[in-house]
Amino acid sequence: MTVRILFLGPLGDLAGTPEIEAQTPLDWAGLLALVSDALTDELQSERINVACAGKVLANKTDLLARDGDEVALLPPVSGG
Amino acid sequence: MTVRILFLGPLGDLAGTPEIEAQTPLDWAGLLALVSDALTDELQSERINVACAGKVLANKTDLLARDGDEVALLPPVSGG
Amino acid sequence: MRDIRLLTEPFIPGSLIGPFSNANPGLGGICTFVGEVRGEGGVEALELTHYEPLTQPGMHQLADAAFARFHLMGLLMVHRIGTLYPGEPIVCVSAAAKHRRAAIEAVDFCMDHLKSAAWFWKREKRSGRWHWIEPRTEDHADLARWE
Amino acid sequence: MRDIRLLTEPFIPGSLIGPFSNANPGLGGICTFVGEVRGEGGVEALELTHYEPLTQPGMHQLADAAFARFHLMGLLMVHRIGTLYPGEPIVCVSAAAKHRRAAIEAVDFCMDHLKSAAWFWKREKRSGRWHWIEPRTEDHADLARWE
Repeated sequence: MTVRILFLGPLGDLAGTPEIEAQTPLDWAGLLALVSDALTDELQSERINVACAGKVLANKTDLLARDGDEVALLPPVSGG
Repeated sequence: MTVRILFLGPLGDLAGTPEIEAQTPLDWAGLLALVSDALTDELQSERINVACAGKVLANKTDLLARDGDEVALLPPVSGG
Repeated sequence: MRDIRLLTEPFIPGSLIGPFSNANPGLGGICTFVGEVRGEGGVEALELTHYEPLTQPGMHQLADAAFARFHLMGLLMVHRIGTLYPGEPIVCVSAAAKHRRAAIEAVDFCMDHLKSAAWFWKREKRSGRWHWIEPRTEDHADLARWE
Repeated sequence: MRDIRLLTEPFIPGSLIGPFSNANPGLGGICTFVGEVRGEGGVEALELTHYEPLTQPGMHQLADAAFARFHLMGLLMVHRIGTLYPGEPIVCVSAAAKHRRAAIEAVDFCMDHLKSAAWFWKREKRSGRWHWIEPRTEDHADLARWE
């Protein structure tokens, strides 16, 4: 079974794709293993938030995505 | 020759009239002599500003109105 | 672009804001405040008087101060005088700027000054009798923030 | 009265503000901020993306925070997504209250949060190429004022 991993905003450019699929269960180490070294460094920086199943994680290293979850990687925002 | 003395806002109620005329030259003591004791007390309070010939006086006791000047007695404002 | 007016008749703020916005091409943000007569407490009418030789010059000095203090492109200040009824606009201030905080702060600044440092006097009619409205302590505190 | 919307098409702020104002009878003041796309620096277009599962819930939480913090009668928050062109409105926030400073401060508060604490990402096209826009240092400083 799978989860979708979304790269929002400028992370999509870094990843070269707006989204990928991954096998469940998926934890933070598993997610980092799926991406390039450059993107791993970026994702580990404090600037990046992670949402799973519609909730922003207080601590992204607690990620544990299950079947059908959507994981969103959220770079610094800029609205208005 | 004369000056007009205007009682703005609530001062008109205290004076019982929106304006009076007075002989020139008119200084601050001369103006106070023209009004009731209650109004004299009010005019001397810091709350009241005085304009002469379209300029607000930095120190109202410096008033010296000449022919054709308009003297405006200005109570605390409340706009917007 | 500066537009300062005293109006003796009711006005529709939207009819001023559209042209004001268009008169400031390239703006990044526009902030507008509209104050209306509240009918609560049995208010039947409000009367705004002013002292003409000082009112408009004072509003222009206020606009000068706002332009000196904030990075503005345009400023609109419209104030009613005469008799007003609940629901009618009394005042409309709008500021256009490249950046949002200049526009918002300029409106805040102008409103605080129009409220307690411009040459207007206000009384309200309740149960058929007129009562003068004194500036509130908060209004003076709001004004003092800019000193 | 609360009205929160994400719009995918251009909008006319005045067409939202009139009904919003009418929906808050008895208001003393209404403050409105409209942000527009600036064309300076050769900007040809702006693209706003968001993360749908978080965006609207986040805007409702922001509205909750504004209602808890300020004495408001009504709050309107409208944000564009999609591709925008210079001169088009991106965001419109309007707050209605009994007293002016609550309305003005609520708009200031909501704008600071929409700018750097809501789930939007912005990029602009110059000379045919897209560039992501990072939040500015001032935006973070503005936001920190409310903590």
